[in-house]
Amino acid sequence: MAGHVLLALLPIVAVVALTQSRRLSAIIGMGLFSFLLAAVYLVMRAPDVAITEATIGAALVTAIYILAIRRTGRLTVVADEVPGLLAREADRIVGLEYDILRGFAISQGLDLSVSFVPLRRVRWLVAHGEADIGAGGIVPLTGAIDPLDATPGHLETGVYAFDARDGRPTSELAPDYDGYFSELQSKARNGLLSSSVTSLDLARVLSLSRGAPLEGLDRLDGRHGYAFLVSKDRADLKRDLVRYVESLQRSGELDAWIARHVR
Amino acid sequence: MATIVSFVLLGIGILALVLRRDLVIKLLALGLINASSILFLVSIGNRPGGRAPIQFPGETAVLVDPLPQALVLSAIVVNFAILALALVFVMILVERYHTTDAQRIEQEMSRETDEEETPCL
Amino acid sequence: MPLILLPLLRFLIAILSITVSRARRPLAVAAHVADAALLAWLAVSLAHGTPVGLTLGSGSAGVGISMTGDRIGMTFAALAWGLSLAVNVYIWRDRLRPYFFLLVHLLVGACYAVSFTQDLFNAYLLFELLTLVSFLLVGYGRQPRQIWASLRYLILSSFGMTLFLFGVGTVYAHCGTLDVGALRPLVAASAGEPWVLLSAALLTAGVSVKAGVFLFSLWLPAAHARAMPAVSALLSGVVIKMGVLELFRLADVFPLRLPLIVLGSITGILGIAYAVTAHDLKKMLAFHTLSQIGYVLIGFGADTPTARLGALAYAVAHGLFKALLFLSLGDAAAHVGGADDRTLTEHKAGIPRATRIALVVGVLGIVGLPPLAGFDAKAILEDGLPSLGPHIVVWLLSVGTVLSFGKFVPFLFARSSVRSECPRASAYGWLGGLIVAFWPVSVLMTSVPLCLAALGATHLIESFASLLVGAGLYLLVRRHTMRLPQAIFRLEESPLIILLGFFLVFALLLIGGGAG
Amino acid sequence: MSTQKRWIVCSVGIVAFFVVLLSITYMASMPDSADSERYLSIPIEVSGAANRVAGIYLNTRLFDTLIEILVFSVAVLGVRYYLSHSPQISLPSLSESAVVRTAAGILGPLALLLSVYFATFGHISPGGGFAAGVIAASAVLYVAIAQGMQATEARLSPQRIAAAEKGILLFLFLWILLPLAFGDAPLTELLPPGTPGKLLSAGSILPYNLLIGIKVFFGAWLIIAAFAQHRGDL
Repeated sequence: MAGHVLLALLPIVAVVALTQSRRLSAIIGMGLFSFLLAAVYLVMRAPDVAITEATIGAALVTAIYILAIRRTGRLTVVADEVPGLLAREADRIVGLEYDILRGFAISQGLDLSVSFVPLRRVRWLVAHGEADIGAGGIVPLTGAIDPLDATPGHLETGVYAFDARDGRPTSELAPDYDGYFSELQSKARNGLLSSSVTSLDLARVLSLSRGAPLEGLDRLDGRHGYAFLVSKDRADLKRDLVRYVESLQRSGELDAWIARHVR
Repeated sequence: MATIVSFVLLGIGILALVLRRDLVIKLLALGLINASSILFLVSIGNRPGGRAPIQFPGETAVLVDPLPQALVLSAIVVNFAILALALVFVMILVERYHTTDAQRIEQEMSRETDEEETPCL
Repeated sequence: MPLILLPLLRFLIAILSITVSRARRPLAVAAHVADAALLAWLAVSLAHGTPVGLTLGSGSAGVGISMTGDRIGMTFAALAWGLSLAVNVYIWRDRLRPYFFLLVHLLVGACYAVSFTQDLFNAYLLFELLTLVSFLLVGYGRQPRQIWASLRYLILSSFGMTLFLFGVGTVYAHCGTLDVGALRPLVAASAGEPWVLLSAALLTAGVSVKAGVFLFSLWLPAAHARAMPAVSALLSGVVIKMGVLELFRLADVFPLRLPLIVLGSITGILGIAYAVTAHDLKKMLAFHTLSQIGYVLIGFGADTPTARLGALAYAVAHGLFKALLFLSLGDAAAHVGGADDRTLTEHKAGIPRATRIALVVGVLGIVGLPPLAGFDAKAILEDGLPSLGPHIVVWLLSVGTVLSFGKFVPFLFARSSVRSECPRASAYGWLGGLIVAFWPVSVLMTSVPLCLAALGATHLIESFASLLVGAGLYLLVRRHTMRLPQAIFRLEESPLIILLGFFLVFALLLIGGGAG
Repeated sequence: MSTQKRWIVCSVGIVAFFVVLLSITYMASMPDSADSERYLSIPIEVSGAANRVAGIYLNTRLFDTLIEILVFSVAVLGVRYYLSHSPQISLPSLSESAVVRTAAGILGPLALLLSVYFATFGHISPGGGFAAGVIAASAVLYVAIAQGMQATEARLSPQRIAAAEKGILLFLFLWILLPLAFGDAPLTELLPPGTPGKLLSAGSILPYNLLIGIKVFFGAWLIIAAFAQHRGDL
């Protein structure tokens, strides 16, 4: 009798679980379904199957689903990979900006997640609210970051410009390179830099395997610095981030990190 | 009874797989489809009045058929393996497209056709 | 004994190749030498007429898992060996993770095991292993398209395998055994009963998802086209054939004649239609794989010994030239920067010479130029076809093949100074040599009189006729582009199409059961 | 909108027809269960396992189990390989609530005990190595909730565990090939069956259960750790 009731419950629970619009509810519903199924197996005198279903189907599967979808309280960072600032090394992420962002996330009680994407997608994702912060060698030149907002900057740098057509330096500024940093690196190695890039900033070039020819390029006037991109609607986030970086500067910790990662 | 329920569960699973657009829910539906086949196999071995297939020397009670149960143990593990890997692949897709909607992913992909695809070898 | 040693040794090599990853090359050599020895052992005992069988574990026959070495299994295992050799040579110098080699060895080991196992549930598990490994191999490059193609593959094939498992359950509930050999008399005794129809339809539908049958395997074109060349070659060459092999085994037990012929015709015609209209040549090759599975199914469904042997030979021949084409096309695309016909033609000087020769041999083999592999196997197959209908379909497919491979012609002939890497060229040499010298190989697979009959005048004339007609059609239509509906390949529709295919098989079984 | 409705109706129709077809054909010829006596007709003394499921799973159909373990290992490696490129997350702890932590701290050791029981008595009572391994892994997950992921990972470093997991797999394969040395086919049982019901009985089933238990424990923990480290963006 109990067996029949349990059996009849199975389709009902399955339908309810799979019609949920929230993923978490659906996952928990299917976890419940698995437990019911384990009970059915027990009633059907299959104890081994019941144990396996309960441990794998109900517990392990639900656990990995929940780990996979957990999104609450996280800081999403999208970045182009730039060695020294934010890059993968073996299976870890290292760099100055990573240290800053991790410290910021911990101070705010958030999980930090970093995705590496090409530069133009960094801008797009931050502008469309798909990510909280853009990072990885962002230099906010006037007009270059238009729909977005940027922090004042945490590492000073110089910006060089050159014209692709005749290879001669020019003070005119063209849009930044918008592919992957790694492609840039391989182009520099093959001497194809000037044919594909019209303006570059210093540290990007410096971190390009050291051999890239830079003679004869013009350094742009004015002070430039690496900064983080945030959406214009996220004034609170920007305020908190700026405050955190300022506190790092005051305590001298930022200089220590810069010394460790960049110089 | 259990057999029919397993068929119904299979149907529910297929419907959810076809009609729900969220990839995570699709994977849950796939889990249901797999579970339905396991319920079916267990129900085959079941027989009225049979006891769980644990027998000590000298006992002669009627037992349920142990073979489907042994088969099912392997099937459960295989299904788990498939699910874990599928979930990882969904996570990779989401990293790129920032959505779990299967149709939106397919649209984005056809929009990107002009983008260069470097062969791996 | 070699039956179980073949897969187990490969699995062991696979595990060793991740534990001692430095030794991957010696391990690969050892694996192929050992496998060759075991296959030779098996072939010798088969030639002596000793039945090669084995029951694993301490169960008695019909209870434990039994393996049998017969001509079919032996042939497919040898095919797996040959392609594994080619692929391992091809990637000899490539920098890949140890993980990749683990997957390749596991794939081959699982293929060996599928070739010999007689147990339905064991086959189910092996298919799941194959699914998982090929899923991971397709997605190895981690490009979003690869990931999406392989995810679709995983979901659909897991769904198909569930149907298969339902079939296994039904069979077990009625017969109390999972052994194909023991099932044959039991099923024959209750022919026409509902449960036979049900289990036959479920098992056939389930395996068809893996076997590259059109309604069922709609994941295939994307997965095979997106994977790396070495992976595509293995998938199209062997993994699909394992599904076909299981269909062959099922056809021994269940009355699958009519379903095989109908599914084969549908697969062949639709596959060739999509192949003709595809411009991404890797995708074209993948669609063409579908059409070739059509041949094999028609041949096996015809149910005469000659046609069956022809189907077997054709499966092997297709494995050889499709692997060669995937490998060389992938290589060419890597040199040129794209796999569509326009890019390849524009930059044809950039294709290395050995690659181009390999492409020529592959194309000539596939369009059936006498006496290369395609011609020979097709001729044996056609000799066994009893009725006119399948004959016409097979001939149409040949014309369609010529038509779709016309797209290769513009970039095949050019002067180029680019040299191929040595491993690549050796892999082409091995496969190309087998294709050119296929006639003696087919004698081993079939028999001397059959192979002599295959060289008859009618076949030669027919072959040249299809070449001419195909070439003429190609010249007529090459300026036109046509697009067939692509929506059926989406993840949403595919499960339903699989169900429709299941209904079709069920109906055909009903009709076939009534007539026979 | 109407195309979508038509699509829904169409798929519901097809699936409903499928389910009805399946049910009708299946009911049209119900099997009589007497056919499946084959496996029960083997006396338990052959494998020596009182738990007949374990007897089939780890003796008669050991090859199936072997493939299943391969599948699981491939999955573990695959999850680690594909997630290693994904964004990493630095997580201070899995749960902040003190109640959850305390409860997890108590549940952990209990689950560990259960898993040892399942692995050791798998041939006599329900359980078995696979369930034992998964339970052990979830026990460690409880510990991770109680003490923090970093502390747990420091003790159970994924690199070392992955190496140990491969080692066990290798050992299992060599063990299975061992009968070759005695001229038997691989997968042949080498140890005596003993008296069914005793702890030391059922030949190799007990060692298999223990080995599989440890292997699955490592594997399942590696999967959980990988997912915890690279939580998705779903």
